[in-house]
Amino acid sequence: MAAINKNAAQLQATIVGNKLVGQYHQILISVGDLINVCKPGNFVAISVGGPSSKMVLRRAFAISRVSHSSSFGGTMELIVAPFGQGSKWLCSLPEGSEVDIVAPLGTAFGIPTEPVQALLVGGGYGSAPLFGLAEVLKSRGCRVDMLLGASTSSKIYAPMEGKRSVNSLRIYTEDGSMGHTGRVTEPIPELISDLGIGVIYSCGPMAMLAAISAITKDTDVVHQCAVEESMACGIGICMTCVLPLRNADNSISMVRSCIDGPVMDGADVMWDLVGKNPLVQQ
Amino acid sequence: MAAINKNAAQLQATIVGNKLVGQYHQILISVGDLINVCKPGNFVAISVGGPSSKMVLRRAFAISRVSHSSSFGGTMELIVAPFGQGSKWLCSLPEGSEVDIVAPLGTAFGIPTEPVQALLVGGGYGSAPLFGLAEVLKSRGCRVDMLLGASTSSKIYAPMEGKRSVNSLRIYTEDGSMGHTGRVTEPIPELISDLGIGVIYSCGPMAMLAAISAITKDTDVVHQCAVEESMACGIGICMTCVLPLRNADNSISMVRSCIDGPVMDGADVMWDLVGKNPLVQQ
Amino acid sequence: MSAIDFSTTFGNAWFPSPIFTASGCASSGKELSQFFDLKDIGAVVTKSIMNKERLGRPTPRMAETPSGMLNSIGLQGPGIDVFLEKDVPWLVAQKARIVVSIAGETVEEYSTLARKLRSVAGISAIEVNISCPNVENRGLVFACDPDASRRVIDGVRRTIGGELPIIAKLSPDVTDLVSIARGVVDAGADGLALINTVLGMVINLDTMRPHLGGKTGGLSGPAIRPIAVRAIYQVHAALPKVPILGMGGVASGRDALELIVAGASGVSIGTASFGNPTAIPQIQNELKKLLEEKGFTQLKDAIGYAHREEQSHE
Amino acid sequence: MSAIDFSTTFGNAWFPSPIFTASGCASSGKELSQFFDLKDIGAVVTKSIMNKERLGRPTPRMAETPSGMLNSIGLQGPGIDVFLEKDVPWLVAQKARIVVSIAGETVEEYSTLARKLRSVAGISAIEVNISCPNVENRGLVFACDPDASRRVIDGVRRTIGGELPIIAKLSPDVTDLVSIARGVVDAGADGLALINTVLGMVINLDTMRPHLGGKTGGLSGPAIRPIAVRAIYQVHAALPKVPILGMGGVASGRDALELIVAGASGVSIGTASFGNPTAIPQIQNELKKLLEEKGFTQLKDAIGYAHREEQSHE
Ligand SMILES: Cc1cc2nc3c(=O)[nH]c(=O)nc-3n(C[C@H](O)[C@H](O)[C@H](O)COP(=O)(O)OP(=O)(O)OC[C@H]3O[C@@H](n4cnc5c(N)ncnc54)[C@H](O)[C@@H]3O)c2cc1C
Ligand SMILES: Cc1cc2nc3c(=O)[nH]c(=O)nc-3n(C[C@H](O)[C@H](O)[C@H](O)COP(=O)(O)OP(=O)(O)OC[C@H]3O[C@@H](n4cnc5c(N)ncnc54)[C@H](O)[C@@H]3O)c2cc1C
Ligand SMILES: Cc1cc2nc3c(=O)[nH]c(=O)nc-3n(C[C@H](O)[C@H](O)[C@H](O)COP(=O)(O)O)c2cc1C
Ligand SMILES: Cc1cc2nc3c(=O)[nH]c(=O)nc-3n(C[C@H](O)[C@H](O)[C@H](O)COP(=O)(O)O)c2cc1C
Ligand code: FES
Ligand code: FES
Repeated sequence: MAAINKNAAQLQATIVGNKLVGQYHQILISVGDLINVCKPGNFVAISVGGPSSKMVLRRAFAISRVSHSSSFGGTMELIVAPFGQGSKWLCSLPEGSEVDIVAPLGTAFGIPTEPVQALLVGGGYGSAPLFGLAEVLKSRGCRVDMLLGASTSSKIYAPMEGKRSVNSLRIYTEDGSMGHTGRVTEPIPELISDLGIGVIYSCGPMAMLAAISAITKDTDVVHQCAVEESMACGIGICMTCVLPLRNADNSISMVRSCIDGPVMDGADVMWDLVGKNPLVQQ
Repeated sequence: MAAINKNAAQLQATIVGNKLVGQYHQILISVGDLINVCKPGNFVAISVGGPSSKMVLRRAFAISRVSHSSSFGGTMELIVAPFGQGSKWLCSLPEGSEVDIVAPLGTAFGIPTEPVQALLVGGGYGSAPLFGLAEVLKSRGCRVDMLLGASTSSKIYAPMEGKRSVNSLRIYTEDGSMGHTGRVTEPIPELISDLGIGVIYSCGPMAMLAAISAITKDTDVVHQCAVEESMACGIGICMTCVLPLRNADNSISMVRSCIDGPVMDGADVMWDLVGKNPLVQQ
Repeated sequence: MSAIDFSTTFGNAWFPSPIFTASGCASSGKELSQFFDLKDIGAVVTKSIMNKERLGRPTPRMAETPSGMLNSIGLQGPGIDVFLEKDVPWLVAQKARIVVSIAGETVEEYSTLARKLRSVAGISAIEVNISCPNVENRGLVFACDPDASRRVIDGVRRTIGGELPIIAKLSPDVTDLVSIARGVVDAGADGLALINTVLGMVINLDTMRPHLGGKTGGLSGPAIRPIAVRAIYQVHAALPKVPILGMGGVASGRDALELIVAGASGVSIGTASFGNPTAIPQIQNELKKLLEEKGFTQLKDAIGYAHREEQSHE
Repeated sequence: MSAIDFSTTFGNAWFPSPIFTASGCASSGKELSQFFDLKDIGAVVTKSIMNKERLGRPTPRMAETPSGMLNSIGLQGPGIDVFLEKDVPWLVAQKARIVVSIAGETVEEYSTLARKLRSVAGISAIEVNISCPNVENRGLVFACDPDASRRVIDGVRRTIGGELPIIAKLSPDVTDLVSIARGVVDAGADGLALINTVLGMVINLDTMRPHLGGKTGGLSGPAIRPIAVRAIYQVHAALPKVPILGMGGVASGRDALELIVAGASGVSIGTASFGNPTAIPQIQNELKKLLEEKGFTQLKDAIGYAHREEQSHE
């Protein structure tokens, strides 16, 4: 079992940017030196609703990327979908607002020690952490191809700058409003053989991750996926965010996706047991 | 029993001013034509905390005065003490914020049909509605003297404009930091006889109102007081805000201070029964 | 307005909408009628009335709590005779559906109240409040005792005859809600009202004593909604044929639908009206829209839906 | 830091501060130790442990609710042997005070757990969780049954001997909390933990089914604080000599003081740590300051103050 990210810290941070991109908000938070310990795949947990909020739990967001700007120092970028009351509150904050954050949390995408052919697959805002990851992979000499999918074009997040760090980018929408029509998982089997993919990095809805795991099953392709289970605490103390993992001896462990994840080996996750009673199948 | 103020309406209104005056916030709300039906003594009930608020109840504030400005149309002014979470939230709102209000609510100060000598006594922010009242009384030819009291100078609310509408104004602070040292109720017996006071209008802490009722007991001086009981609804449907009133037949009624008040005849209120079990003494 | 059949029934009583006021949160309707037309909602459930006039508990009678409030009104009211003389005729004139809530200190008082109501025209149903927590002695909360609650309902049923539907209002503050529900249904209740407030307390840290004049009070508002949903779900699972008037923290159409799919045939709105005098018509509109969006053509199909789904899946 | 005597006791166990973690809301302490030093708080109450490894209930295991949350973890854990081997020695090395929470499916399982704990060094007290709502069968919530709860405590008491204080954790979901409390105290509990979560449910309106994998869950957070204060007040009034570990929605020093003046000798912090990993030291500091501001020189004088005031006034 992993322990909580040893770099995690709690701080009051200032929002220095909040821009609408498609259906998402690109939110920039000034976090100072903390950027030096944030890795692609890590997430941040943010208090929502202000001092008289009825929302008692933090919301988790993938750290899309970190950078250093001359005016704000170290900043962290999030891609937030205004979904329910917490994310809508966050998206409504004007620049200059203070938020209480805990970051970086969770595991990071594993970076191969030698150059490999990497395929990055993002669903919806799940593409957010993939661009930062792509930069790192490129700097290590990997070839990086990217597939992004969503139900419709406004849910595709693909920033200009980001595109520069990938060798190819293909977009799939279910309604055909952008790129190819269909699911982002459809071309994967072909791409694996055509490009000689060694590792797939994925982030998006659980069904997408499960589908990719099914594709990579019985292949040599490594599948590192960033999962998204409801989290009450984000720091490993509540046991709400568990996923069933197969152990070496075939027994099941329910591991915390906030500290043993969000990035996990897709081959270990027992996707068909998610949301089922693990005892029943034991 | 009274019914709810027939002019009461619910509306989304814009805050057009928020200024610190001593320890209070002078808050100006644009309410349009509603000002025509607001009378001195009426109050407004405001939702607090925004859409994700854990505060489920409105907060009541005396309408300090209403006016018509060329830029904002009809406006209503409140004097708000940043006390707990609801009032602090209201005081923190920048100009331009929208608030959900219900107004005007409750009874108004009775205006004598003939000119009388009136004494207005305010405690803390209780002075707020008295300046508007003073203007009305002056316009009816009454002589208006005013006493304001508080624990300390920053809790005295006495705006410049307001002072013009009274014949005399005396201030009492318990710590002597402004005006006379002592309680605002101390000079009342002497003033009654010196000035030939016919009616006292009061607004402030319940203890102050009770003390004035004790002074006017067995005199011909009418005591109209604006009470302040905790209110859950402000519109007469919850029965939380009741005060014990003596009926003509000496029996007790528990009347709703939100619709039978806040302005009541001080002689009817059974001050020593407030907060006691009315049955015990029946 | 729309094509959806929004009507609901409790026993032989028919209501054009499932959204009612909650007893004690609308007085007798007059004040709310300034904000909307009472005939446009399902029914007005009046404040629980006792046989004699009652002054209630000392102030302070309320304390706001996180996403909720405590109240300790203690059933203040004018007594049934004044109520029948003044309030019922006024409500009838408004063309409102009327559910009269009654409360007593003894089994006999309930029967007396039922007798006075028996021949009153214009009443759709009686809600029997056997669960008010704001009484001096918790022993007086009939709904905490299976036997006492049965006897109250039995007495009311016998007195009132078979015509007027009886809805028994229960407390969630019990170990075994289902057995209490079963008992009152056996004794003649046509429906159940779930839930009354949850017993709570707030300490005032200035005085360092209980804040409420009555010390304890009843917790209401969104804070208790998960408790209400659970209670409704449990009881509907055990007694699927008994209509439930659900309540507890409903503040939106979404919340109302949650109670309905858990098993409620109607939904009373209490505390939400304190924070927003037009909450009831707003919730009613939101609910109607939601049902339509979800493809329902009649409200009845949504009642208890969470149970039906379950059966087909497991 | 300050002159105030902040210490508290449960039976023969002494704690330098009344602020503890709540069972199940701090795991075994390791994760929180990244945010503050565990030896600086009163005690770490560990997640309820069972005899064998347990995988718990299916996900989703939580739903946020107004000012609260539901959880249905279902006592996931590695089993007592792994726990004693890995977690206890680590906590001892941190110099933390340790309260071990145990849970069983049978009276015998509790005794087995007690036997395994008997000779373990470094444990200050045992919290016996007989009130977890996240079990398949509500009949298994021992604390809903006076007799079953007595038998569990009796078994633990006999096994463990007289040394280690036993704190019995009770559920508020009962008709008569005081009689259950009295029963477990008679059976040998040195203290009581009040309250466990309140049984609740949320329906997911997308799936139209109960949101939690386990259908029902336990409600915690500020929403339930008034219920916790009431439970503590009632039980302290009936059993003034029995120390109470209070919990339920405490998120500030002010809240902690409310539970203390109602009758709690210590206060566990649960859900607040999820929203704020440094909640516990913050609450501890706020409480200390508040007590000083109010002129207390020792915490003990504040315990149950709301009752003492009452006696002198009435
Ligand atoms: C590791 C991780 C990374 C995430 N990254 C992003 C991101 O980059 N961008 C983004 O927009 N969102 C992300 N989410 C989802 C985000 O945390 C919120 O859950 C989502 O914004 C909905 O919250 P809400 O307050 O708007 O909705 P509400 O309906 O108010 O949420 C109620 C509760 O349900 C939980 N919940 C609701 N939807 C989800 C979901 N999809 N996943 C997990 N929990 C959920 C919430 O956390 C909250 O506790 C991530 C979640 C996790 C666990
Ligand atoms: C008729 C009337 C007129 C009022 N006029 C003014 C005014 O002009 N200016 C002003 O600053 N305040 C006024 N108040 C008090 C005001 O309504 C708020 O109660 C006060 O601001 C505290 O609320 P809070 O949210 O800050 O405190 P919180 O502690 O959050 O309040 C919690 C609850 O207690 C109630 N409460 C707390 N203090 C009081 C109090 N003193 N009186 C009644 N209820 C209370 C609140 O309404 C709320 O329901 C008036 C109250 C009433 C009933
Ligand atoms: C101020 C107040 C007074 C109440 N009075 C009564 C009453 O007289 N009779 C009754 O059966 N329920 C009474 N209730 C309970 C409500 O009818 C309802 O069951 C409860 O408040 C939960 O619903 P809510 O959360 O929508 O308020 C009262 C509730 C409040 C808040
Ligand atoms: C996620 C979660 C897990 C819990 N697990 C346990 C447990 O294992 N044993 C136990 O006695 N109580 C457990 N509880 C209950 C808490 O210890 C506490 O009694 C309750 O949450 C009320 O306190 P709070 O409002 O501060 O959270 C759990 C609560 C939560 C929220
Ligand atoms: S979210 Fe609490 S353990 Fe993972
Ligand atoms: S505040 Fe509700 S009746 Fe007066």
